[in-house]
Amino acid sequence: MFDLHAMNLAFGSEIFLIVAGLAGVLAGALLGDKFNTLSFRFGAVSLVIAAIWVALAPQGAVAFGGLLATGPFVNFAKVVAYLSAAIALMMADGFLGRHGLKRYEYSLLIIFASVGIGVMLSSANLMTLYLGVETLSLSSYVLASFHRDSQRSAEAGLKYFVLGALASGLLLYGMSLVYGFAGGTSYAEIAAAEPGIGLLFGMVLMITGLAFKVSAAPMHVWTPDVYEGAPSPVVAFFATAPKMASMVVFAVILYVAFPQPEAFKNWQLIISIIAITSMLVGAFGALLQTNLKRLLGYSSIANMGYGLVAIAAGAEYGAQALLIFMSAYVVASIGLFGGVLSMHREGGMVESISELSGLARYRPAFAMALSVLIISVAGFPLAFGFLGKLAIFEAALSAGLIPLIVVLVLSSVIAFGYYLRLILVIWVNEPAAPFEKVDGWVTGTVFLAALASIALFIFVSPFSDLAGAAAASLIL
Amino acid sequence: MMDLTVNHFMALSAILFTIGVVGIFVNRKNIIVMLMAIELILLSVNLNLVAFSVFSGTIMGQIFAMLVLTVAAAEAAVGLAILVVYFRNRGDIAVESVDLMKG
Amino acid sequence: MLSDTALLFIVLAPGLAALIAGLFQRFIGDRGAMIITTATVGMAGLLSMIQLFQFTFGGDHGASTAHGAEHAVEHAGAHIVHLMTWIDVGHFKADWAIRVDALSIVMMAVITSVSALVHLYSWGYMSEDPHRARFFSYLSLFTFTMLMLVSADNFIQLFFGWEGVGLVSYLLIGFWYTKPAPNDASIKAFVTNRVGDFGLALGIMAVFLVFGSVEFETVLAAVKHNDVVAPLALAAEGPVRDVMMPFLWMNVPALELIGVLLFIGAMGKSAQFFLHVWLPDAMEGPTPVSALIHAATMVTAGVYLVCLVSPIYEYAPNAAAMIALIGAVTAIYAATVGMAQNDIKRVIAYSTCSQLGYMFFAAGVGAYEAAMFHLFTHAFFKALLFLGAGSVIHGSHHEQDMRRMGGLARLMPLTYAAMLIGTVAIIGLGIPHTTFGFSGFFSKDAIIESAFAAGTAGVSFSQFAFWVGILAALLTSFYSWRLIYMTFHGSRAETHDEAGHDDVADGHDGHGHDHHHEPHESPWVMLVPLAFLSIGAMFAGVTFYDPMFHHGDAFWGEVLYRSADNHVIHDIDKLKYKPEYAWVFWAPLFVTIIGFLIATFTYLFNRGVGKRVADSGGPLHSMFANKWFFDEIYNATLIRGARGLGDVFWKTGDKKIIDGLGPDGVSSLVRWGSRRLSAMHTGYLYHYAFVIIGAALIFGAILFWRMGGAG
Amino acid sequence: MDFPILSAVTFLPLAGAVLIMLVRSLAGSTSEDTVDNRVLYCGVVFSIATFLVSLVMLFGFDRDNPAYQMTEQIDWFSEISYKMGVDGLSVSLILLTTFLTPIALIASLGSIQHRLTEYVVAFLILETFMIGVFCALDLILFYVFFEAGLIPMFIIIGVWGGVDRIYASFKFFLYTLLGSLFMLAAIVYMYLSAGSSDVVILENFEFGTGAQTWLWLAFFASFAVKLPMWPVHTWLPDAHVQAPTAGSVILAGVLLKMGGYGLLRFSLPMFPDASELFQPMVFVLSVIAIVYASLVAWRQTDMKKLIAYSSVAHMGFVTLGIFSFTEIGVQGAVFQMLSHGLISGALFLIVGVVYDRMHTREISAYGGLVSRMPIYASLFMLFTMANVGLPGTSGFVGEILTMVGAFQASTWAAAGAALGVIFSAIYMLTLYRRTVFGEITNPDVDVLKDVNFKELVCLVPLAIGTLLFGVMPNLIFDLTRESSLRVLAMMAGG
Repeated sequence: MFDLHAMNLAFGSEIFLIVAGLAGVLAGALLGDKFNTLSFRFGAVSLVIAAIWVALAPQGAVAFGGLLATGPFVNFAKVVAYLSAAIALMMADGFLGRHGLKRYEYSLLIIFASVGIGVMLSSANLMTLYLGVETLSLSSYVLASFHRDSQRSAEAGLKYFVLGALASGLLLYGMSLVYGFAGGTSYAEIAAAEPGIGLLFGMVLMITGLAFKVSAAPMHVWTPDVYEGAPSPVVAFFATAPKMASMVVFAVILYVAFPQPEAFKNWQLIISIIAITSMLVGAFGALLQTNLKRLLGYSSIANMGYGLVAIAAGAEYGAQALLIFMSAYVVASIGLFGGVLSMHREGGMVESISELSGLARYRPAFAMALSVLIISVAGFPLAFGFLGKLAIFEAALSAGLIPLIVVLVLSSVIAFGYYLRLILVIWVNEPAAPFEKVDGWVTGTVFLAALASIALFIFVSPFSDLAGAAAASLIL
Repeated sequence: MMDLTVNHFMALSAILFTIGVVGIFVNRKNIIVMLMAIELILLSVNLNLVAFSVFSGTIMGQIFAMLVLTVAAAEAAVGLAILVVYFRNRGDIAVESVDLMKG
Repeated sequence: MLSDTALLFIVLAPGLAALIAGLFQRFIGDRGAMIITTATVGMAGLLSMIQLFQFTFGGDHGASTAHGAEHAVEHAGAHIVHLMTWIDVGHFKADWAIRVDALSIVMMAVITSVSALVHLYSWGYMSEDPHRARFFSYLSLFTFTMLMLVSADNFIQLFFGWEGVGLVSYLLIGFWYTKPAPNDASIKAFVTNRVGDFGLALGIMAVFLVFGSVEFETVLAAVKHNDVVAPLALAAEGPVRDVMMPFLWMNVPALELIGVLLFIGAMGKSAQFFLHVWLPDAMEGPTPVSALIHAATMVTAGVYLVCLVSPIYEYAPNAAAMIALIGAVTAIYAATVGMAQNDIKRVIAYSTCSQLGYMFFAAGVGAYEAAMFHLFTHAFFKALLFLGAGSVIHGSHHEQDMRRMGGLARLMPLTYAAMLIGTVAIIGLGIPHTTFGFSGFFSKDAIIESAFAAGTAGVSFSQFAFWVGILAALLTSFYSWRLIYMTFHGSRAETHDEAGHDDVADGHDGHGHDHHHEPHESPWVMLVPLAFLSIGAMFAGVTFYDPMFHHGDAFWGEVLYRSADNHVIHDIDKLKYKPEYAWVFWAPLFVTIIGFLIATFTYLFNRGVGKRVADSGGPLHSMFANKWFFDEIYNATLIRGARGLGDVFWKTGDKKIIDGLGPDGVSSLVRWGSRRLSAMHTGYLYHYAFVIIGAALIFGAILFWRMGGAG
Repeated sequence: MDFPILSAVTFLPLAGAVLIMLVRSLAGSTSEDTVDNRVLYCGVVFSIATFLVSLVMLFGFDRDNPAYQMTEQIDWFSEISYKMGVDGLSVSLILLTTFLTPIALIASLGSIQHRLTEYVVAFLILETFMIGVFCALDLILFYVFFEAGLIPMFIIIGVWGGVDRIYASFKFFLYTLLGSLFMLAAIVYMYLSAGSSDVVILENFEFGTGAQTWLWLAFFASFAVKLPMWPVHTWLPDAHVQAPTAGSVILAGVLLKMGGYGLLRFSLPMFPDASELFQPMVFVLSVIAIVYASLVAWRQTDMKKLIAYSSVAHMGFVTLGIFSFTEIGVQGAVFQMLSHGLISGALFLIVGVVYDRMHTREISAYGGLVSRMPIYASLFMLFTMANVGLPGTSGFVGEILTMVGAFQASTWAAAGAALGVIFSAIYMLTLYRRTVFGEITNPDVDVLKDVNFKELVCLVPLAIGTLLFGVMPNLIFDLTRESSLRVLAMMAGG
């Protein structure tokens, strides 16, 4: 009855992370502050091990009586999410140290958030989905206000919490309706149900809730504020692992639980609207921002819009595109937040775009790396992001979503307005006072991400094959 | 006396849900009220779940409701903790003062 | 015929000389440049003169009189030296080549001989100019391009020469580049010519479209034989004279279209009515240039072109009529304006314009021989007049206003003699039915007679042309003598004291040394060319009347083509001895004498009359003096219109509309949107919550609507 | 597999750029404001080496073979591959690129006074992308090169440009990007329909008429902006005015040609029906461009802006020729592109010569240059006349052939274009007259020195090219004949 092997395949990495997290709690209780420094390595190593754990058995399995079910598709996302969480964790080290926030709880929160990511990715049932989402969210709320002495951080946490709870409420209310009208909570049962108005209404509420989690407009409202207010390493985490996971979960729910033509027709419309809104809000919102983090917040909204285009294209066309696009986004994003974390000057961190002035003059290589990342996140050729956007184009065209393409093009051009402004500030403007060197993890991440963006652009073939295989498993 | 059907429960739940939701954005005074509104939303969900469970004869809804209760407790704890942090920083928990970041 | 090497030398050597003089002037110096160019062009002149005489009298030309006209057809095929392929795309083939036939032989002789004399003349005229090397380089370059024009074997090379001479003309008019007037004039000349080239280029395109070729041999042979041609597009296949072609909104016979378009080109180059405005202004250039380019050679290129494609005009009666009309109008128009000018060069310029009008209406009525003959003789006497005027100008320190001259005959006797010869040549002094007469007499009377003969045959506008020719002859005589009297006669004192003699402003060449105000005779290098040209002005007519005109069939062969219906030249002979037409032959002489008498009366005996007429400001005089207000009208309409349009396009079109609605407008719209959106992110939780709930409600509403309400 | 000559030509400049960057960073970053011309010399050496390699490529090219030659193919991902190959059309444009880049770099000597390393690197990278555009035989690859070139150009305008460089560079970039993103959508659609983005396969793939219409429009959106055609031309004057001299040379000389190249390579062969359908529209736009831009050029007071507008007019001839669908027109259009590359490049250099001395582009600040700079005046005259289309210069051949081609399709178009020829004389001669001729009124002009050796090195090759191709245009026609015929055959064959 209790198939250990299957359980290992489906949930092994999460169990490992839970154990690691609890061990961390224990270690923290025993070692106290002495654990603070070690905890970051500990957390990162645990996350990497979890990623390897997943990668070793990507085919996945069904466990807990169908409550959990994994496959290549979600496992792909898991690997990317765990790895990016690990990197985000390591990048936090120096920042938190400088701000006197270097506490082991941070690592543990990241680990538990990752557990949440794992659970929601593995879920095949509304209950497990809810549990995963809430695990991630509750950890995130705390992370957002982790800088306890900062008014902005506290406000970010508060906003995130209140709105997140509201969104959770919507999600949950939607789930309850779906349960009521489908007669079950497992995806299979929902997929088998007759898609009446009640079920669909539940579905719409769920979409609203999940859209909040991926910060798609108009449920994006928290994003700019939280990006601006929360500590930068936390935002680096927010922008990567949870985004990747939430988008994939979003896709899985819609593809697996609501495949009925009637449902598909409706959620495609809703998702398209959300995608269009996101693309436009992201593009317009960022244009006049002066705070780099806030700008990146809007940029992520736009990018989630692009990702939603892939989702709207349906499983057949969109799944692979979603994986490629989100991977490219995660790689570029983590690098860019590395850039944000490098904006250290005597007296503390700075966040204004103008502070980047003339970066190319005194740190040309670093400027080059950042430019590559900007180009990538903008979806411009020569970097991985372009292939992501290409995949989206492909998916949307295959599905015949012409209006989305048009908006995508327009939004890309507007978005380029602010990406170009970044490049302009970096390359053209006269230098401001130089930044101080920050720790190697941050700088290394920036270079590595830039290198990966280019390398994955040139040698994309194995990666896209992998994503293709992962996506194929979903279609079955 | 008329029979209670699932629709009645749904209606009640919807009303509770609406009150909760409206409580969040109509209330401009106190963040604590917002937390209560959130609890109200979760309650309405629980009512839904249990009602569906009873009327459809499946057990899942009740299990789900138990989980939601648990999570709601955790959520309340986290929420209050954040509120405390916020209060320590700002010395005030008026909703209208939460506008440090905007634009 | 000359050997190919000699031909190559004639055409290419001036180009080479120009190149050397232009590029290496620092190494060879002014004098070196002058020697090289003059020697080369002189050589070429000698060679082409030999060629002309051999061709005319040596009996070695294809259709020599000995063989009779019937053999002309076989021998009409021109001698062509292919140099290399120029353009070869699809059917569009154009070679660099030297093509020699009767036409080009005449043209080459005129060009090189006048050019050689002008080169020589310039030694004296430009002796104090600091940029002599450049000047001589330009002169030779001009010779080269003009020779390329007349020796082309296809329309494209012709176009090369056509625009090439335009370029050098532009450069030479603007030779004194520091002064505004020459600069304006040079641009005006180039642009007006471009307007003509607009027609020429379209004409060439039409030729290519219809014939599938731009080579003269192919095109003209097809017209002569009425071959069936298959146009590349637009028009249907058929015998070429019947091919109809759509052009813009019209559907016209292809040959008419081609004829008109080519003639527009000729109008530009030859300063015909409407496109004549540049020629008088071109007098801002140095006088030798005016003699060479704006009298003897370049401006006659239009006549050359019309004669060259004579087969086309033979079968395009309307186009030919247009030529006759425009030519006649130009002849009278320019003569009227010439009467009222005070600048010595402008008088001669308008005279040129008028004479070109003669040539055109001759060609228009079908007397191509007359046109070419007049072209030939005109080259000599008009160059003579210009160079004589140049001598006067040079002698009187760059004074050009005739009102400030007078009495120069005593001071410059040789120049005076030369000018007199030129004058009697241009007014066409000679006794009909005899061989006594100056050059102009033979050629101009030939034209007038042709027009009359054509009139009897009912050719359109030929009657008109005839009467215009007579009237213009009267005016020609008048203004020519007026020039002589104002310049050389009378006393100097009466005018010279008002000497606003702005030698300083004109002092480009520092011609301001000790013999300050005293006019003087020119040096011998300037007088020798005058002498040579005087010989031409006296004897070119009588020598070549028979071969070129009277028995022109043999000379020209099939080069100047006449259709079966065109008997103009023969008709002249028929009319010649009929007493009832005797007046036709005497009329030119008669009016010439009248003109002479009026001029003598008003400008020699009563020197004040002319001035009084001018000062009285009668409407007619003011119209003539102001060139019929052409410049003003063009300025007010075309130039101001185009300029205004440019401003509108730029400031309204580009900046306001395109940028305003396009990039700038969109970008400010986007910024506005961006600001609005930012403003919507108030930071307040309840607003955010409201947005989320609102979105959820809207999505729900969409769902209900899609599901058909409550269903 | 043969030696990958095309990749060599394409990536040699990039290799040079990387090398320069490495050496500079290893040598330790000296103060960026010291002008170290050695970097520039390095750049020149690399670009000349590229030119030599491209000559090798030319000699290996079989001009009688209409097919793509020297192809290289490496799988990239899915059905998309790194596929390079050239025909006569691309070879001629590659040579133009490799010829102009060293000249542009040499011209920068002394006029670029700061951040030389980055400058050279940007130029070399740009060269790689430009060559790549002409080599790519895969649509996606083409797009990558096509777009990637924007970034270095953006930097070049943005860093080394004039006062309003920011506005100009943004306008340039975003305008072009908007057009090309629509093209990207079209490319993806084609890829999905044909299952491949290989140009050869797509050339033989027949799209339905309706699809062709949309695809054609999407491609046209991109190429029309790039060319640029009226009314999407307004970015060009701004970009040109603000760009440094060398940037203008490359922009006018090569980047604009990508539009014409794209039309010939993709629009005509792949969407023959749509091309036919839109011919009247293109004709109208071309003629408007010619007349409109010429008139606007006349009214300019800024030398570079005038030449920029003249570029718009001259590119109108290119579209006119291409859409005449005749051999003469197409060959003429290709020739016009090459010729305009030389002439406009030279004209921008000519402006640069005096700009370096006087630091103003206002026409009214000049006048009387000929008195102090006679050699300069002669060269300026030559290029002025070439721009006016005087026979004997390359400008004439392109103009007359495109007009002859257009005449066969529409006499209106040819007449309109011929009208533009008149205007070109007006604005160019006015420019020349106001700058070069006349009295010296500005005391600064009075002390000017004539062109120096460096400037001669830049200008003389262009002058020679202009005259050589004017007298012997067949050198180019022989190269492009088979490709042009092939394009037309595909047009006709559907």
